[in-house]
Amino acid sequence: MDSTGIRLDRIRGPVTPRNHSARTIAALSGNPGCARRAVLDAAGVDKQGLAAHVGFPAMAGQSQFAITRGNAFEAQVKANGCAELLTLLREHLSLPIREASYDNLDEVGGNTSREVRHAWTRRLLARAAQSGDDAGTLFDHPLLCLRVGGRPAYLEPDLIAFQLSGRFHVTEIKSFSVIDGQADGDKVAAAVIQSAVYVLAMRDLLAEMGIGPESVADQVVLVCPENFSNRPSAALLDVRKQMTVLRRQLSRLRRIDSLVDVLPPGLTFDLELDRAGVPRRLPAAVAGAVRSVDARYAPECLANCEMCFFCRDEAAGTTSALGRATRDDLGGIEHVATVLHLARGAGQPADDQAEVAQLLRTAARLRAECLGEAV
Amino acid sequence: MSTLVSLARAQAVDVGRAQPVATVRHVHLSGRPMMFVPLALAGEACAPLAAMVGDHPRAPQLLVVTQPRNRTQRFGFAAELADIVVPYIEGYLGDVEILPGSGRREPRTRCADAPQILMPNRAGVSFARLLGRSTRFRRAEGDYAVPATVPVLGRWLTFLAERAEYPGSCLMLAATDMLTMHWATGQSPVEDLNLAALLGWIDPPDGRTGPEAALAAEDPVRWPPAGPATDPTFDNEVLARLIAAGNQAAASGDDRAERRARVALEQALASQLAPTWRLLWRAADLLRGLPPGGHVAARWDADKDAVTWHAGQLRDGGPPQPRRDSAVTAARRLARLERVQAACAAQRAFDDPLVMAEHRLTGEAFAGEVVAVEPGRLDTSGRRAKLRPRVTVRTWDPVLVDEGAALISPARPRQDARVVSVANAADGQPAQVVLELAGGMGHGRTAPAGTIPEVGDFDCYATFSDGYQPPPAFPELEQTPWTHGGPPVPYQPVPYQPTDEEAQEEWS
Amino acid sequence: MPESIEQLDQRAEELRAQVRQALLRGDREGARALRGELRRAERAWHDAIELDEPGPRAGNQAPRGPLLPLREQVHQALTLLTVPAGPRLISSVHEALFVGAIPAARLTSVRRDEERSFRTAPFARPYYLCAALTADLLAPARGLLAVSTWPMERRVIGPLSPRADYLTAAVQIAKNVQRIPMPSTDAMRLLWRFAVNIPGATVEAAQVDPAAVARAAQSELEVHANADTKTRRSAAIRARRQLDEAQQLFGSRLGTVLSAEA
Amino acid sequence: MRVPELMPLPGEQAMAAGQRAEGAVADVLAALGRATGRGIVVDSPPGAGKSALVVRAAADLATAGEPVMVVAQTNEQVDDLTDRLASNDPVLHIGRLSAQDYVTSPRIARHGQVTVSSKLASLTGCPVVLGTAAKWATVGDDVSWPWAIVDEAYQMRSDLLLRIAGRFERALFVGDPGQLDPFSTVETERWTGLTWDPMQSAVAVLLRHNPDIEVRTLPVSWRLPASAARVVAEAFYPFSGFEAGTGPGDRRMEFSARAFGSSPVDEAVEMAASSGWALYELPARHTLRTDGEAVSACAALASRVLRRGAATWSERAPSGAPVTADRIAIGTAHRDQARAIRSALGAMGLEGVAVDTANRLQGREFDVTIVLHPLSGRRDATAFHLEAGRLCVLTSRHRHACIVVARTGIPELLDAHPSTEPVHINVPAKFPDGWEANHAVMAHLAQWRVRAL
Repeated sequence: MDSTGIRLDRIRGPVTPRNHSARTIAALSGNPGCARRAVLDAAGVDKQGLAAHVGFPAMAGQSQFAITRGNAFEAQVKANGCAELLTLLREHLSLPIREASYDNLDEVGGNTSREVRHAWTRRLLARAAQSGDDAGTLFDHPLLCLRVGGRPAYLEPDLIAFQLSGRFHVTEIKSFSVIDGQADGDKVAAAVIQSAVYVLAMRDLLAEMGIGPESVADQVVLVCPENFSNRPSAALLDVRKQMTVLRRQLSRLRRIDSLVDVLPPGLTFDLELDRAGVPRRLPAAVAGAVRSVDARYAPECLANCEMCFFCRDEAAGTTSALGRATRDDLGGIEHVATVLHLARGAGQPADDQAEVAQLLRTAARLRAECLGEAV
Repeated sequence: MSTLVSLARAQAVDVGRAQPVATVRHVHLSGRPMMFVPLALAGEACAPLAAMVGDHPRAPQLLVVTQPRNRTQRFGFAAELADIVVPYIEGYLGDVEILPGSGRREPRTRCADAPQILMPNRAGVSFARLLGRSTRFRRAEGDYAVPATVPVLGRWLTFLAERAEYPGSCLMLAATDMLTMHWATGQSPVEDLNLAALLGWIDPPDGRTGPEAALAAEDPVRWPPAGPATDPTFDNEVLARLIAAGNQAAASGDDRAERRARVALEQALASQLAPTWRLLWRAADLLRGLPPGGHVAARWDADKDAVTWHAGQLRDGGPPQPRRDSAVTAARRLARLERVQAACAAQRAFDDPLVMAEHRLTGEAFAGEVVAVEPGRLDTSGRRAKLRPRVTVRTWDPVLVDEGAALISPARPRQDARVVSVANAADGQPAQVVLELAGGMGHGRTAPAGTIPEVGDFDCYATFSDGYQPPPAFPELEQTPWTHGGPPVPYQPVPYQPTDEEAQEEWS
Repeated sequence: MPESIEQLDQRAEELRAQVRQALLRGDREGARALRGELRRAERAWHDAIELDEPGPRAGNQAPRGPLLPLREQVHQALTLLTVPAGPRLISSVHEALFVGAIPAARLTSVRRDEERSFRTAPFARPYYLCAALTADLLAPARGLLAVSTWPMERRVIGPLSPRADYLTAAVQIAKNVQRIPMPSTDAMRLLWRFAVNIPGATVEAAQVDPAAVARAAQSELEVHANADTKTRRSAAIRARRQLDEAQQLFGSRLGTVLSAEA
Repeated sequence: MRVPELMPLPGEQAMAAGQRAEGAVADVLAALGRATGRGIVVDSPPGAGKSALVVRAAADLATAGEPVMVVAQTNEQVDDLTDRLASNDPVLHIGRLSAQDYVTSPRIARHGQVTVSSKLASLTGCPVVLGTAAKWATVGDDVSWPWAIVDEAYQMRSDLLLRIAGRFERALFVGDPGQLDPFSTVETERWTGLTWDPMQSAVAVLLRHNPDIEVRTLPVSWRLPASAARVVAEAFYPFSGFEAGTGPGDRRMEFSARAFGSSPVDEAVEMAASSGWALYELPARHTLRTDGEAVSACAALASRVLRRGAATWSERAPSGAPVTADRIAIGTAHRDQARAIRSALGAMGLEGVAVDTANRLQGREFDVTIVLHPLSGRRDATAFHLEAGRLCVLTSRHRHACIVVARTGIPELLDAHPSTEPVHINVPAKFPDGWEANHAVMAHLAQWRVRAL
């Protein structure tokens, strides 16, 4: 293992690393400017546990109703050899009638280990790609693998459809509704970027066997319930844009060493778990370690990162904590205190702040004037 | 957002309490608003779980769905809701006011006052929109018939949610929007979406600072989310068991157990709704504390017109609102939205110096002391002399208007002020602007007092106005051109076609 | 002295809050412990209620049980379908075309029970509810039930088999619905649910004609039949050659070995 | 990509390209003659002879006896076309449909053959009538024209097309797909996914309802120099692409006055003169939009170009022409930035330099442009600042040189940009993506960097 790898292991401590999933890879594009998150993810640190230990647990989980609904919808669409899915692919994406074969890659003869499933997936997909016709159409839960920051990340698309205009099409089944042709833009975005991860992984897998990228479509099939029913509907979505972004972020992750090199030597987020898995290390010490890696907090983190409450607390008193737009309005000045200092017109502003100071003074004067306060 | 509001946020952080960003109330508040706090089942498009609704703070009505995935119960909920909301709305359609005709316009009647439904947040408003969408096409006869009131509720909810898209309309409002329009907190807009946290900043309980109150408000156990989404730990630890218990009781046929289960569920859901219910009324009270802005009544009149029109549609048996806008409807609506938005923004600035200050800061307006006035100045360039008084204003505001620009003073909206000359601020001296006034001064040789400013007045001039623009002409629906897909197929009511899943929703 | 119902109720309430707080703290251990306490409190509350409200319960009739033992019902459904099927399909077929619904949940354990009884006394029963086997590895196919008396060709599942069997099932259901003079809404709904997923099976979304469904299913079936039977036949031969009796019924677990060389 | 790999000798390229361009135009006119289908869309990259095409098409149709209505977006553009059309054919009767308050500009007044009126009725008999889309929308649709030519169709909003489309049977839509999309002050997702979403461009709505309409591209930019064509084509026209009408040697820019000593400003203008590009880079800093240093840098660069007596040699001016103030533009993202730069120029006593936002510089052409980079001094990028069309307009107005003024750190800013925009079903993905295009342009500019002191 290279020196960076060793560094990252040290940072994580003697616990098995959290492997990336499609969701975490997708999250790389959520706040790529955040060094803290980059390091934590690269080292495979359990952010949930870390956040809880330093006293800022992330919001707890998902509602079981949502989970049930999600599983039930997927099961329904895939029931009886994907009967409903086939109907969709035939009607909307003109899949030939004869293309109806179905392979379940959930397990291999009762074996569900990731390595075995991945090997089996490779075998079937390769055969399909090379021998083309009647070598498989629907591949249920194939297990793909993408190397992220040197570690394998196992990825499990809901389904991959082949022979859809002669190419593999990644198919995502989501249980949020499409109502009169519209769905929640953020949920679709999440689905699309996840699918983009699968497309990348698919292309890598086939490339190893000398099969070109064109054999995997850069359009993915999104299957969602229609309106208020459970009737599935399908839509084709273009993932080219998301793939460019992901490629760039993945390549930056490969350059993680530049981030790691500037970290204090001996830095570690090890919680020193005892046999029972209870953290023994002083939270204060851990928090200190976390603080030594710069974060780039924005309120959007609250929806996207397990560390958000810690970082928000740390960001108290900065303009970043008030949101990107506010910080922008305040001329990018970092601290609220500075803003108010300049607004009061106290002292000479540094010349790189002269303009902002001017603006803020006027703003303060106007507010005081309108609120009948003394300037 | 503007720098002025952002500064207010910074000040709020400093003081530990929200800061005003308005000096008057920019929304109409009904004397008898109806509060509507809905909860929905996680993971579903629009599965009502419960709601607290009513027009009196001490008399909330609790609606509960014991089997949120059961479609019949879903429409049962809609029916119960309709029995509360529809009468409330129709209560306003009775007494009307007569508007005298003006010019070509006929005299007409419209409802003297209009209903107002207040919801905790925007998510609540879109829930109302979805509930409207899921009910307005249902029919009272045939298979899967629903009570006749259900489609009526659906059409009203759809109407109200659509109106909520128009800036300045107050028929259906989200409390968080109302509050952030008047106060800036020391947290981010994202966090302002939490009604409890937002009110924590604006009006913290005694002995608490805004940030403390806001932080406390983020504990979903003490401050249940304002909905429609519930807190996952509530779903998993409380709701799931209670629903399951209900099922068992029902299956066992044990009436008492069934009753017990229902009561338990109602209690649990009420505990999730009650705090928000109280917050909603508190939000309304806080806003009542502010005097209404000058144009608020005029905008409310527009709302009354809209209600009257929609009531007419229902009375005349018009079709329910279509699923999506047609090409022509969409273009018309966009034009209306753009006009209303511009007018509303101008009105708010004209009504409220603190809002105007945002424009003064960006140079779209300026204000200052009138230092010289020529009330009798005549413009003799034309054939006959015209009264064109000039005023000189000194201001410390950034002046970015060019010579010849046409300005409006909120004090005299019917009067044009043309910029004659601008002397920018320099070495400690304020800027000086000379303006030439036209209109709104009668026909005398000199301007009567009060029709123009006097020396020493504090006067304001803006580059924008809320002047009326005529609506653009669009083709008729059936004239939709080939570039836009041609005329749409006219609406025919089709008997409701439920899918197998809709008819009997069964999840394992 | 025992706590009053109110006290017990209140304690349960507090414990629920504490469980949630623990979860929000990220303290799963604590939550688990508290949950235990909560369950005890709830039980105590429940018992207290029972004591409080003695006497026979109003409107409490014995939940109506199935007329046949479970395996018989499953056998009925499968025999009608003539192809391997999953719990959901089996139970909805039984509900639609026989008397009484089979809770799909109860079917999950059937195969294990049958296998146990077979291993203790092989072929003691006229038939067993057994597994369908995957054509490639001859392993038990996930979630499918079959009948031991069926020919092996019918019990092995190749890539095209799920579709082929779906169509066969459609034909069978259609024929049975045709025989019934006044088919129940359940029956029609079941048929309709098949029809919408078979090209040309639905005249218009409104109603379904059993004959039409059978015809449509049959014609798509012909598209897949050859390829499917070919796979199944060869797999069946392998199965008979390679597997012992028990394995032939309940599948082999050699998946690991086979896939290792994959 | 139609970008020649081998750089031909001066002049050669122009000839070769000339033939290709002429061929493309001829095809379009032929297609109009055949009048297959309901119309045709012509994509025109920056300076590819869009107006020339419009003028020729209008003249052709008119002479073929087909009355034609010409639609442009601004009075400026309408007058421009009217003037060209009149000069092109002195006998053609031309109607200039105008608003009541329109003041006839001198360049129109000088053509006797042009009738100006706000009433369509008083223009009957004119085989060609030109007007703004807004004006056309107000005339009654009792008269229907066999042909319409819609200019700057990519900047026209779908709802405006809806209002005029009833007036014509067939149409030629001409525009530059790389420039800014039309926008609305209203933020709503109400119409997303609808094929007739009123917020999209006229061309978008047209093509979504008439997929059979053929789309052609003008292959040659006569404005952009060889130094700019490829980078602009690759960054903003990834699919169609285009080539420069002139070869590397065909244009040059020189200064009569030599610099006193050497300053970064001189270095920048000289580099721009010789290479066609310069990135004038200010030290990294988060600033207000009206970044004082950036503003004065823009002004200083403009004044230096003028004061040093820049002159250009090109196919248009073989014997050289001075770069006068009106041949220089300074482009910004925001109005307040333009205003600040104007006053900075005023303070230096410089008149006549066009200083404006990207929106207002669309469709215009200069010798030298100075660009205040939309992302300069920002901490976070927004969709507005990333919009590909904005940067495309700013970097494709020049015939000779483009100088970009920016704070250090834009590539880092782009890398740190969260890509979390919502995605919508039934909405075609927009290409090129602004984030990507910005990366591409910065990568190109990196080699022409001049650090300010």
